[in-house]
Amino acid sequence: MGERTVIPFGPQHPVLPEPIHIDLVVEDEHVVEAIPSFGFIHRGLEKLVEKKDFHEFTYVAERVCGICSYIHGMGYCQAVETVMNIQIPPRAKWLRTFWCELSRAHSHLLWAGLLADAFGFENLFMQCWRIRETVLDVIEETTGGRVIFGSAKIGGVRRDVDNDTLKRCAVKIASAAAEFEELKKVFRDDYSVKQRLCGIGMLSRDDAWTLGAVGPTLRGSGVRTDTRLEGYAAYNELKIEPIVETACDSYARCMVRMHEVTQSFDLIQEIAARTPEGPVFEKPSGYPNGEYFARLEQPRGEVIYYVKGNGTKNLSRFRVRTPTFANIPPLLHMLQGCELADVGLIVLTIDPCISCAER
Amino acid sequence: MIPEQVIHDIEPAALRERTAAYRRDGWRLVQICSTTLDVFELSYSFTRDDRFEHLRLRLPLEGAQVDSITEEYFGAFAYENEIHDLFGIRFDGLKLDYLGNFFKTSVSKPFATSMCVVTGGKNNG
Amino acid sequence: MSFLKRSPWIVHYDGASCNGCDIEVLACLTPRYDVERFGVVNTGNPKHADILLITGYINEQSQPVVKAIYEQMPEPRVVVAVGICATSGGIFRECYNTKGGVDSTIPVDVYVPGCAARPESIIDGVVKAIAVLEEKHLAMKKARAAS
Amino acid sequence: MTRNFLAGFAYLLLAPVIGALLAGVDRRITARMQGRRGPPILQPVYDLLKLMHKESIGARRTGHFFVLGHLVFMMAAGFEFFFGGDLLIVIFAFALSSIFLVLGAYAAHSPFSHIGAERELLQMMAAEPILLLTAMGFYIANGSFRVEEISASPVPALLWLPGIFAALAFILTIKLRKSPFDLATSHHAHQEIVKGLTTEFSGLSLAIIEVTHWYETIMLLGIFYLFLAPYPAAAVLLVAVVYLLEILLDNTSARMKWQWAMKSSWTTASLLGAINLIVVYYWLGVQP
Repeated sequence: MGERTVIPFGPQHPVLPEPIHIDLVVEDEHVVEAIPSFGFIHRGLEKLVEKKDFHEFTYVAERVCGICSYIHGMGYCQAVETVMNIQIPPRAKWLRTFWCELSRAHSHLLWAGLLADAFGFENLFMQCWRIRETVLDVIEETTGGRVIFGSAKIGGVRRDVDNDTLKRCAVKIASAAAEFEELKKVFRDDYSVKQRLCGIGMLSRDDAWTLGAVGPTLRGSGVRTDTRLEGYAAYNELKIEPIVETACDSYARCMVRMHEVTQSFDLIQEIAARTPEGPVFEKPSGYPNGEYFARLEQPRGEVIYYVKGNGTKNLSRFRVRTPTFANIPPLLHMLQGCELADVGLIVLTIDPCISCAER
Repeated sequence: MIPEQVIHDIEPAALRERTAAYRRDGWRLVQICSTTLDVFELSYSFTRDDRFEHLRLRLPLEGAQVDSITEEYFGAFAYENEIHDLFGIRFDGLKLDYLGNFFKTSVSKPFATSMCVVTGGKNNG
Repeated sequence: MSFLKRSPWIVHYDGASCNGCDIEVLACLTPRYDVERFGVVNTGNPKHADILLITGYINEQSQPVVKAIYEQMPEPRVVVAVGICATSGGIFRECYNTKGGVDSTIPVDVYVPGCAARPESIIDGVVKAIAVLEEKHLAMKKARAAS
Repeated sequence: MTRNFLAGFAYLLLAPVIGALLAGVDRRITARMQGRRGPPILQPVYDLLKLMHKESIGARRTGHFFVLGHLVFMMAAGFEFFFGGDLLIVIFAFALSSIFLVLGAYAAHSPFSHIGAERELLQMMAAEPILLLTAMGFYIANGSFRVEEISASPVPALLWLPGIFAALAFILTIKLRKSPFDLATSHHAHQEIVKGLTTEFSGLSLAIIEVTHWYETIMLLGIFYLFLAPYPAAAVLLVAVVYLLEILLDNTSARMKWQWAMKSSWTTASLLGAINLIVVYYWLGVQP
């Protein structure tokens, strides 16, 4: 013992289903250095704007990532709409918000399951994913897809959801929310869970801010921020209070996401009750000319869509800066000096979506 | 409400200084974005409270080179390495340099040319 | 009759997918779909696996990884390409970094369509893979008897 | 004597069968706790038969030798136990068997199996004191290390050794590789070192490790039986309850780190085991 060994983490690894590779320089079980390498999943889809027209590209944007897929599609649409100066109908705005919150709930539940799996609590993993299935049912009922909705469209949404369906969905979500409260107690109070999360992967408020952390990672370090406060879609008519934890550790980040699921469930109920009547789509005319940075809040944090049009059917640039990409420098900071047993866990606390990050 | 987006056009030489000022005032680096037109257009975005601002600078397509801001914002290394690999722009003083191995692509510098540039772009799509 | 068909262990690799199919592969393990009913275990270790599930297409950097995983698997082994990207490159076919579907790198036995492939079709694909596994086992047996 | 041999051979023949069934029931109950249907009860048998058909790759010749040693010494330990032999020999053979597995893991060139091996050694260090305390406890209570004589005693050992019983139940979790102690290798590979100890074994070697694990489980449960040996029905019930509690614990806790595993098992050993031992020693010393 005492000698240094290099332990490969990924790209094929049971804890993290996604291909990221980290070389961990380990002394006993202490991580001295963590060197990540990327590119296993780089597709170069931003370049596709040159081949697909800007309407068609919505479907490519949705496939930036299969977990927060809807928000990618919608964010792209929102950016193009701003460039083209399109006002989408109010009902479309509310429906978009509805699906955004469903995405958040399903993504966080998925994450919670993976985290539980990473610290060897298999039962908890199963329970998280069981509740998630109810959320997926609602998504399937309203869009037809389970993970990729295909509902975003420039100028509105692809299909309307009638009010009866919305009400029925609200009931389903209410039952999922009740089950989730039980689950949340385990994450909050269980001795073994707290042993594995408290004090692990510290990221101070200053480090989080200057290294550019976003989303629950930043909020778990005590910064009050949430892009939803900017009031895109129907968020300007909803009351949103960012969930902030100040402990700066993995437990704090976990609790931020736990409370956000509750918040999302509440918002879904409210949206189902308040969605106004009206059309859901307005046909856009012309081609985008101009540029815009759209900022949205994904389950993983703030995401930026940059769109630059030149008045033709193809955009000249589409860029997405995903939350995982912004969270990589803070992650490296957290991995330094941690225990080998905590590596998988710490990587998961930023809720990595490598597919997003590498596009 | 959605904040207005202010874009400051600057000279490449002024980048470090302007970035340092943002850092001093407690802004967060949101992203670095590069676009290929008839020049490379780099946008550095910063945010604080409900404000959202960008620094915009232009570099020639041939031998593009600019100062790294990893001294001010260490997290910028990810963006800078990515732009280096995809666009071929060199960053001087990069604190964590992957030396072109951040993304291994089958085409080198895939974004360095744009097929959609109206002037002089070759459209083979 | 061999016991391969009662105990197919899988290993899952995300070639370069958008994650959509990956989370559906994981969803197969969870209470609603519960593939353990059929003896399927997600081993996470290629050396213990019989079936390799690959999602997403292959790019420059993931090609050697996919090859390595395939080579680590003991015979008989079966490859299932999950999702349209894995079968042909799908929506990313035209991207500059795409090498094509999984069959551009290793032989594929079963193709599962869908974007994202639904858990039902993934389970269906695994069941088909079990039949192929059985065939390969018999062929191996025959070859051993012949030599 | 013939009876002893019969019992020993019965163990060699039946332990893998009962162990496999127990593992099947375990997987079924675990699935039910997780809201799933779970595999057929005979699933572990199917897995084993399949593994025997698979190609063995990766592990080197020395690896196979060590795995064989692992099995043989485990069988020897179990045989000695059911034969009614010396409890100390049982524990030594048992430890030797585990050492063989660790050596096998070290023989492979993989950082995962090396770290798994290191963790297995740490877990042995955590578990071994309690096993020795158990043997000493039985000796103090019955005046003999021989299983035969302990089981023939009219007073159940549980009466004298409740603390040791609890401590032994604690380390059973380590030996069964269940949460919170599935550090070195676990039944479902979702940990940072993949399958740890067993990462590099495949095919027949893995099958042998699996069978050895069943032998191990049955022998350990045999020790629990010994605590209530005068009342066979109650003893079987006790063993069942202990095993069910293990499954419950596995499903209600996270995997801990090795530091915690060491600290908690040594604390348990000293608190429950040693105090129990001291009390019984003086108690029996006063009125033998």
